[in-house]
Amino acid sequence: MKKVKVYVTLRESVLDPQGSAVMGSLHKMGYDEVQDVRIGKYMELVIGDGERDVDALVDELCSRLLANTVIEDYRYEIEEVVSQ
Amino acid sequence: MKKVKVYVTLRESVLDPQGSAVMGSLHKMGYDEVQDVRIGKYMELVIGDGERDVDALVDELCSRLLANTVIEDYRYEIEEVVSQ
Amino acid sequence: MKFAVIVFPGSNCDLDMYHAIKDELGEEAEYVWHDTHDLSGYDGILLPGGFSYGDYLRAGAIARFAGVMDEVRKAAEAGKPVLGVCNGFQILTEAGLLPGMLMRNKDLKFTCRTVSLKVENAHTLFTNEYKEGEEIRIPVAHGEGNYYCDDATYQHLKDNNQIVFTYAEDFNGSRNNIAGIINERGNVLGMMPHPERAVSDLIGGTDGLPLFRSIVKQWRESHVSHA
Amino acid sequence: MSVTLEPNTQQIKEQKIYQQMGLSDAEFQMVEDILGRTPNYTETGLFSVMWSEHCSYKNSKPVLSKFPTKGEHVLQGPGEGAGIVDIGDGQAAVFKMESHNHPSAIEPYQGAATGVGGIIRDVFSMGARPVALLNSLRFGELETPRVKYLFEEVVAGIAGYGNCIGIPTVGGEVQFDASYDGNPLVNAMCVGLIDHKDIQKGIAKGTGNPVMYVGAKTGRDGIHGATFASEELTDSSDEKRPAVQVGDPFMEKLLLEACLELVKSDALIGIQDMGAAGLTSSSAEMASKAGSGIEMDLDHVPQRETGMTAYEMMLSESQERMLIVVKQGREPEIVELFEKYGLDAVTVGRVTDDSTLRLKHKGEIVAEVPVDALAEDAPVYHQKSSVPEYYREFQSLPNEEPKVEDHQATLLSLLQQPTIASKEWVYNQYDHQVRTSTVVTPGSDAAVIRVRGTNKGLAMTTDCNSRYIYLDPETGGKIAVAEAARNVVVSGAKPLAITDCLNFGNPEKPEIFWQLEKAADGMSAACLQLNAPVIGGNVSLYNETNGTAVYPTPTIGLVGLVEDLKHVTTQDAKKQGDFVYLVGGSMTEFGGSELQKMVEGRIFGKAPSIDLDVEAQRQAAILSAIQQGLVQSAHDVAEGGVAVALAEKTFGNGLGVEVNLTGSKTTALFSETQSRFLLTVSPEQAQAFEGTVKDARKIGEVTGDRMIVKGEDGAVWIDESVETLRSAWKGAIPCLLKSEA
Ligand SMILES: Nc1ncnc2c1ncn2[C@@H]1O[C@H](COP(=O)(O)OP(=O)(O)O)[C@@H](O)[C@H]1O
Ligand SMILES: [Mg+2]
Repeated sequence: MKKVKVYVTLRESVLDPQGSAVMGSLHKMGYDEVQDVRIGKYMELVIGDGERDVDALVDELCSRLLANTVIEDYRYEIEEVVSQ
Repeated sequence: MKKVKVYVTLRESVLDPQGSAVMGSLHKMGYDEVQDVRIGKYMELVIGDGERDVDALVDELCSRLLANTVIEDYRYEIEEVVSQ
Repeated sequence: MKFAVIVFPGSNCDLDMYHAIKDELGEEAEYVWHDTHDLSGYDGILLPGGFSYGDYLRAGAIARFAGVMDEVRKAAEAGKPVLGVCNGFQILTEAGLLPGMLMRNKDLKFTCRTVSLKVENAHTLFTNEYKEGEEIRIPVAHGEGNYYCDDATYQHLKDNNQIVFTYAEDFNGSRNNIAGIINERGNVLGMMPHPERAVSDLIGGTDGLPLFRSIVKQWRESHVSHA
Repeated sequence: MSVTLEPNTQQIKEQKIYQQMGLSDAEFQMVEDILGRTPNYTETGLFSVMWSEHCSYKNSKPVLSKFPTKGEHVLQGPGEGAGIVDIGDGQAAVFKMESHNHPSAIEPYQGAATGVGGIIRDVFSMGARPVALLNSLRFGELETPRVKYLFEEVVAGIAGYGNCIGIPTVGGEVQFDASYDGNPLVNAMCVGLIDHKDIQKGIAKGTGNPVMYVGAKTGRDGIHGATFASEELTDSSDEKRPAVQVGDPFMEKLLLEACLELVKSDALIGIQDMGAAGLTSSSAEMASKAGSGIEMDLDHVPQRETGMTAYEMMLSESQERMLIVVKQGREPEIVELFEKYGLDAVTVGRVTDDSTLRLKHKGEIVAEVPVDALAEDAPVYHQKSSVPEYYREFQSLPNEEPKVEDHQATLLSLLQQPTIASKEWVYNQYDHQVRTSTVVTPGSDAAVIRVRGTNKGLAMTTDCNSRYIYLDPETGGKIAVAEAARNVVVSGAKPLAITDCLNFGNPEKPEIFWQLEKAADGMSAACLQLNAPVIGGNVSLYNETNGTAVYPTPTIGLVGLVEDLKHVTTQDAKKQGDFVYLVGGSMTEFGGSELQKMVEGRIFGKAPSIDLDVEAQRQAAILSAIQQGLVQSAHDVAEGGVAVALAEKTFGNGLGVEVNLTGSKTTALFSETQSRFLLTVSPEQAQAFEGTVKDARKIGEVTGDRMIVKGEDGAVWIDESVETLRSAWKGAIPCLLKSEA
């Protein structure tokens, strides 16, 4: 069994309205040190052992569904889960 | 200057409709190996050097604004940015 | 003319589309469930608004994998008119049938109101009952209607006259105020505003009627000439 | 896996663990008497939620029994998920309002969203198709970051749920007052349509019939939510709070469609939503209503989390679930029906004939209690009532005008008071047109939905001016109902019935109980006089923060019938040259008025008076004039008086008015005397109109683009462009939200 962590972020060239809004609020609250905020998604998947190569599988999941590559980039980490 | 990565995830007992819908669709697409999906947020902040302890600052940002601790947990990593 | 109104789990403007076609246009319409594997009996395909699969993850992202989507693709390839409104537009971009993508509105809020649109291209099978440059009033209701595409795609859309509707005023952040685009072949239209909400004086005005009339007229003409 | 060690019966009793669950010593004693033994942990839990105020109405029953609940149109009064009124042609309107105040105070987005989800389930569990949503909201003054946050998130939550499920949110109200600072009110209302033949009940009949669980899986969310809703909020509420429920409108959309398909099946016997107290209340109530019992094996309950105990499963308030009873042997087709929507339908138990709720878990019987004891036999408390000192004092004060120097500037300021200002910022976030039936969208008095396939419509509104109720609960209660009826009448509809949400403070305080009692008296009187019985509602008590109660707020939701869509009338002036009429004279009545609050910074004195005979007679006359086609636009006079109402008539179409008023300037412009209306009528119909609405007085005309008001002597009181007034009114709320605290 594997635990997979997927990070989906907006491409750098794409404006991030959510990030800007959060930065705006932080400034209003007086946190002027904050110079940039970008908001993306963080997903945790549990994947059972199967025949397919996990790396290839996760890459496929990401590019097909989890991220929209028109505006998003993704990366992931795969961890082995040691069953108790 | 610091780069801060914040991970906001739903508390374990809280329903994650997004995660369930994504898992349902992955199963329909034939990815039966996927046993669980939880969806959270991933944020990248750039924080300028100031007087305050960054660790304490980030913790405050998270609990005050970035995460809703009624239903979410957060954790973060702080990296020093080496200016070019 | 017989339309298929595709119903995904979570579609909620299917009823509006259906009644617009049946009651106001007097044409045939049927609801078609998302797992249907045959659309050959329909002359036009309508992807209605709503929140397919809750719009979880990204609007339209999950719906594009529904069983019926292969059929929608086939219909598009066969040259049948395919209209995606709101969530339907989002599904069409996720499915790659139209370029670009719809992001959250720039103010991050859902917005429901009637806006002015400019008809940029009145020479499509969806718009030939409008005048080019005409301003029409059509309701919008969306949280993710902020159209994005990169520069090259935009240039391409422009060069090919694929931008069909623009907003008279920016309210959601869409690139160059784009409200609706068509594919290169000219038979797949995606738009965020809801023409099916503007087909009766009792509800939202009638500025959406010419769009549906255009489709039907075009279809009649091509079918009469073949007959 | 976490293992929770539950206290045994002895510990429950000796350590008074039942107290933490909300049962008093006396109540625990009653439970022991009923059972003839000490209840175990699970059983104690069942009693504690079912006997909470939220489920049992133990403090409010004596008050609720005063409401008139019968009428010629009423098909279903209080007692089921929602009330039902006949609208002719074999069709009926189904509606109910419910509060989600405490959850919203703690997690405003999800609290509001799940409030909407809950009320929708109440309506479709009757077999009805939900067609419209409304909401009534109260917040503290829109000044602090906390209040702004609550306001923004509550609105987003309502929008998030309603928009996604595809039911238009067509109306509601928002008011701001310091009394709601720590305890906002979030009341949601849902209106549905049904054919008489499809009306369902929440009953578990027929021994041996299977009890099925449909919808979302059960998690540990909201355990003890009903008890939580029946306590005051304190600073430590954050720690006590139950796991907050997260709404899943997509799941509910599927459940809704599946259930509406189900009600067409003759296999269905009873259906009830799992709202407050989840599986406990739905099972106990369905059995109790049918005079039967239910036995459930909790091992079969679909679970989202591992290791859940019987106690947790029974008390969970996970959303988007329903309990149904079907005919024996028909389970497979039910399973198939739900499968089509990707939903679980699982047999979890069966109907018995021993009037007992019996629960099994892991092969053991974990609870065995009489269903009536849970559903019917909660103690009823007749709380002490006493007249508050403030009331005596206010009643002794004379009616006086607040001091106003510049009336035009005052009008501009009034239009920017958040309670009066345009609520576009709110309702633009709601999809109010989906289902393409919204004939009158938010922004006029009542919303109107057409009934597809007929020429009829439903007009609907929510109203409650809690300042009047605070000053004088009985009069204020009358006004709340009368105002709701006015809004429906000016829209061209005949009031059918009301639902209500009684939001009050702690009823164990005699002065709060007095408010509750008197408000109910006032409401009842108005309901009788205006022929609008109460067909359902909800009680939310303990709305206090650190000992201070909110203003007494019995929100009224009223639905009326538009007999012919031709009658639909909006508030906006339509055409230059039309005559403007005022119905009703102005008295010096400023107690609780917007002007008083703005000028004095507080409210005091007497609430405006109301004569229900006059009210009824005027409403009837105006409705008749509208139905005869004699009225171009109609609007009631409410907060801010005639000046504000006149301004509001100009905003929609940008047309101006020029009128002459009589009497003292401040009173004529801003007094909040009741039972008044402003109408416009085309000159050709003036005579016929005056013949119908006898006490209408022509005060001027619809004009170009200015609002001009003059006194008897011709002195100009107000002369301002509609555009200036409108932009002040429109911009106020967005501006307050943007401004730094
Ligand atoms: N304020 C009220 N006015 C009239 N009826 C009420 C009021 N409060 C509750 N009721 C009625 O009491 C019955 C039980 O209410 P409740 O337990 O809130 O139903 P639900 O289980 O749907 O929440 C309902 O039919 C409701 O309409
Ligand atoms: Mg009104």
